[in-house]
Amino acid sequence: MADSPQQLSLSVAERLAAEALIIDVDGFEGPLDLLLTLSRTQKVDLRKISVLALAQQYLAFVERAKALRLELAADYLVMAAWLAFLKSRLLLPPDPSEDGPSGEELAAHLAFQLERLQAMRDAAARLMARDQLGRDFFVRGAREDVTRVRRVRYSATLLDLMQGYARTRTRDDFRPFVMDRDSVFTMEQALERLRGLIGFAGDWTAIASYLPEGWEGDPQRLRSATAATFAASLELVKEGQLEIRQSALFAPIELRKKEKPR
Amino acid sequence: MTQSAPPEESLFQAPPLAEQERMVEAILFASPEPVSLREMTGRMPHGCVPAEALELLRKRYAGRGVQVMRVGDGFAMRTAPDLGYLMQRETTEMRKLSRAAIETLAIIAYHQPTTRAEIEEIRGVSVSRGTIDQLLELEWIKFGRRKMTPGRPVTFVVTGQFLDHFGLETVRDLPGLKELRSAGLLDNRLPPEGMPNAAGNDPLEAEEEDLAQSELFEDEAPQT
Amino acid sequence: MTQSAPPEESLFQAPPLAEQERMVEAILFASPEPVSLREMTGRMPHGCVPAEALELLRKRYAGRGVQVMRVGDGFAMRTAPDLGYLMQRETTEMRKLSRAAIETLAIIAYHQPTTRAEIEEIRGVSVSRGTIDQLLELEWIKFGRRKMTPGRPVTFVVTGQFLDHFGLETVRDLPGLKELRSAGLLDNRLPPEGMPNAAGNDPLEAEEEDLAQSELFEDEAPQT
Repeated sequence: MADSPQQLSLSVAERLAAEALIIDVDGFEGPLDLLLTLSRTQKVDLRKISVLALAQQYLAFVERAKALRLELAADYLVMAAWLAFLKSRLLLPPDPSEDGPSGEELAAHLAFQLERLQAMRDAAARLMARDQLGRDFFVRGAREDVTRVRRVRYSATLLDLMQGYARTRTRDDFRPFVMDRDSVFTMEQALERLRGLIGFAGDWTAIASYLPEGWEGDPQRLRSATAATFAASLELVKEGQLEIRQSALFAPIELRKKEKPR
Repeated sequence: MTQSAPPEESLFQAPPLAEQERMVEAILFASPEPVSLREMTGRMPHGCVPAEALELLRKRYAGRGVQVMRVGDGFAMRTAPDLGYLMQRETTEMRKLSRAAIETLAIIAYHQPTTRAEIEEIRGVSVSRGTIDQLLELEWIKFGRRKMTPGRPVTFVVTGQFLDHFGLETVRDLPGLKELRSAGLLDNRLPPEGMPNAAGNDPLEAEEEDLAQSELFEDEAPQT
Repeated sequence: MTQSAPPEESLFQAPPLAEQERMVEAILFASPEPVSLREMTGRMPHGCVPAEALELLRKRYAGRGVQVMRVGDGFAMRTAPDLGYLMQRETTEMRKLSRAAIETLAIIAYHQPTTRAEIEEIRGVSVSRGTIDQLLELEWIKFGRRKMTPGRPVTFVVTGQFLDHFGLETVRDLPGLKELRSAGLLDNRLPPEGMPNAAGNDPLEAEEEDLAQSELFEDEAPQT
């Protein structure tokens, strides 16, 4: 590969360092980290860094990586493209028709970024150099349990109180333990009904046909009526007035009047 | 482990006793278990005499909130036994009063003095012992005078704490049914019986109530 | 409901200051975590002024083997750092933090509250989820308030545990903070347009993070 004049100006040691950088490309934490490392070869205060020289170093680095057919991650290439652009801006006289930040502004920001990254690294190092808990200073070794006493406090507001009172005063009527009987068909009712009907039940008839009228619609009422009628029919079987059968599991239950033994 | 006076010992200057005391202090503090003198010696620089430092430390902590105690053949730092009560962290939990309790309380407030049977009649369900106990415990209700009716049942009245809690000066400040209604808290329906007003304007009850009331004010006076 | 200053309070004489100092001593001694003045007040008898007692206590422990340290808005007793060498036995093996994690932690500490995008801006690389997770797991960082910028990104701040671990009273005591600030290195200078942004701000990722965030925000509220 042909060294550019730029490279020729580098000392052998710097070139060796640059080679090492390329071999080590995986060790860098992104292009900014690489730039920071490159900037060290300038051996100056980061504030006095030559961004132009740095851009050239970086571009040379990328060129060499390409020559060595090293795969560089996309962000390194993006940075290279941008630095090439920055370089041209810094070298060419400013074009008044072009808006956007000037080359100097861009360079200043890059220098700021590098300085800031370096500052954060130093800060991190200083932080880690501090005395640390569990290494240099310690908490009390023995555990002393702080018992938790849980106190319950009850809260109620005046509004709660008034609503509570209003509730008690507007209840329909005071019926302790009164069930809503609207949809309950009692066994007494069923018995009465069945007694009246069995006289006509000469043949096996499904129990469903004995249900009272108007109880089939609402499932709750249907359930109640069916249960009551079934219970009543068992009662009548016991009394010897009815016969009951079910031909198969889940088949309809059928009733018929029991013939009086002659 | 047993470094019975190694010869180098004399080569090093042992740290001053005050420094040794600091060391013993730190070791005892950080160790989860009691530490024996022998172990201290092993951990401290050569030439240290932990027994002496420990004695200083014990004296230093005498009567403090933390004490150096002998535990088995070791030493440990412990909080002073008389301060054990500080080692409780109280957490206060706010809980809403149950609906039954609120209603019972409301009935007592509006109808006091009132008996359990009356509360049950108004609420339409029996009042559990727990509900009454809870309200008594909260000191929001207390026993009033017995009713002059057959069986002389006990009555309940609300307390000064109750008034405090609800920010009332007297139970008469409780809004009446009419106000509840206009506030939209009540259906536009008249209650089945009389007693439409806050402090139950039942003339029969009025006298008794006054009695209860004065009672209430008596022991309410000292607090506030 | 709000029983501010119950009347009984004034009836009790607050314990003498020396006794209060013992109490603070016992409380701090017993608690591995820093204890706030507020919690001390809650645990001590009525009328105690822990701040004053604490000041006495801090003076008493100055230069001792155990010290009273301020950590965030709490106080804790810790062994003196210069005696750490005596405590090899208690040393806890710490997982080595990666360089990325250390830098990320420093950036959060010095720039807090800071967003992931800002961390990435400073480091010039994207921050892996694992790095943040590791710091969260160590409880050295936590979620802060959302930034009032477009997208309302979540922020990270350091925790009390972080301060405790590094023996810092507050984040203001971070080494070199003042110098960094006056050098303008903590300013949030936005890059000029067109500059390559290291962190490809994947909108998908941002959304995912948002979800995680809303959960975390709830219990974050009380912290100030």
